[in-house]
Amino acid sequence: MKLSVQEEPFFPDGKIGHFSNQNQETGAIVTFLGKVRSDLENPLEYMLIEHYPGMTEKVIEKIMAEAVKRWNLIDCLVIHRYGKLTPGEDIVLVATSSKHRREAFEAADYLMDFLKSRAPFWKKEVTQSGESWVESKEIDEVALDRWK
Amino acid sequence: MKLSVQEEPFFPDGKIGHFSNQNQETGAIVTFLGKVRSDLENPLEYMLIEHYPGMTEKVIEKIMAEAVKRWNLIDCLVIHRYGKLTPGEDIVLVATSSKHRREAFEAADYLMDFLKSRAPFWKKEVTQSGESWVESKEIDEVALDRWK
Amino acid sequence: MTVRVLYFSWLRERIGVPSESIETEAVRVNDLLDELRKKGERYKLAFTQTSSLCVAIDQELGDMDSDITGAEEIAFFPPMTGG
Amino acid sequence: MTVRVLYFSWLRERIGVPSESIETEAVRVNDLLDELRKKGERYKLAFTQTSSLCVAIDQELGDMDSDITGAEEIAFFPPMTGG
Repeated sequence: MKLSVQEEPFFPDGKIGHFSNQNQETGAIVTFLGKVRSDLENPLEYMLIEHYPGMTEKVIEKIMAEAVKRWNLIDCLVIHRYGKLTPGEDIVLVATSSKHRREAFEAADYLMDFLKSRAPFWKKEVTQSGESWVESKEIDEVALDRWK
Repeated sequence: MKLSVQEEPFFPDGKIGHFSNQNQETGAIVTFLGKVRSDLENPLEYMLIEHYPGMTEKVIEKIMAEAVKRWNLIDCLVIHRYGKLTPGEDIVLVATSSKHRREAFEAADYLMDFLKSRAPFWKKEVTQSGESWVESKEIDEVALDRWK
Repeated sequence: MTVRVLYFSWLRERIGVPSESIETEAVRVNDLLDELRKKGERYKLAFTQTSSLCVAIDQELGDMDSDITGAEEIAFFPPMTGG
Repeated sequence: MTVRVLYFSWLRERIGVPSESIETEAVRVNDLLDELRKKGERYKLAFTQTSSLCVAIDQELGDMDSDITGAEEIAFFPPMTGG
């Protein structure tokens, strides 16, 4: 289990490979990569991600431990960036490994749902027309109900 | 959209990166990597994957086109090997990209379910105690019902 | 008509060949199966149980009732186990 | 007691500081909020609407009724938008 909350860019390539070579019981590896998007109508200049140092790590470690236990994962990885990010940059990488595919899929999905709504990160978008804090979505809160 | 049915090994590292740099509208990339597992009790020597050249490509292309349409994917990739594979080797890589995470997750999940039960591949496992064809699982057939 | 018949996985092993040309007047897959069973013990054994037998007609999945008139390639195989 | 109070996102911007030390006798989060509102217009405005306000007590999520007795660090922030 590995967590990194970092300002500097990470390189998703190599992360799967690392996971890949860990354990002969691993049959399934799922990764999720979240990136900074830009809209054609209102192009994004950059995004600022603020977080709560200390609490961020604690919350994510708890979410990861819960996922490992619930889906009997062989391993899991979370990398989440903060600071200034431009369109096309990677924000978050989640990877899960398990014996069979269902577990790895569900656990990655679960980790993303909780990272979205329970880890203390806040995104601000800066465009030519101004800056605004990203609002939380009802849909993200509803997504959490799937895991009850 | 890219499909490769191949005997030679592939290298999952680099595949995410490739996907990653395609399109500024991409917000989510999900990958699934399936690997040859070995059981501690009855260690696998190797696996033989047979397929139906021609039909395999046709079926997978159809499944991919269906996924792209249904989830409005930005891109998708399938690599599936056949031939002799030893424990730890990669069998299949699926990658999907979309604006938001739900679509990429569901499409990857869908692609794997259909690859498991609708693409003409057959696996034979060879262990010290003999060889046997992998039997299809009821659970894989049930999984398909999720997408109706 | 002449069709190319293909066998995969344990069906291929039981029958002993990966494919063969068959002269047939069968209209449905089931008719072709009946003809194949008459070719000998190996065929009879391979096609004893057809509840989980899969068939593809010209590389499209079908079933035992599918019409094979004009088909060029019929493949028989057990349920697929890819991924 | 003295608690460290932290603000994030637009709460931080509206209040104008990321954190401060507050001398308080508040028992619940709501009591602390009432005290903060009295500190001035910026606080009052920031805490007008508390229906979607989030709070963490010593880095654990709580709610407006949570007991803060003995807490060292109280953080206020809008709903999280990570991932």
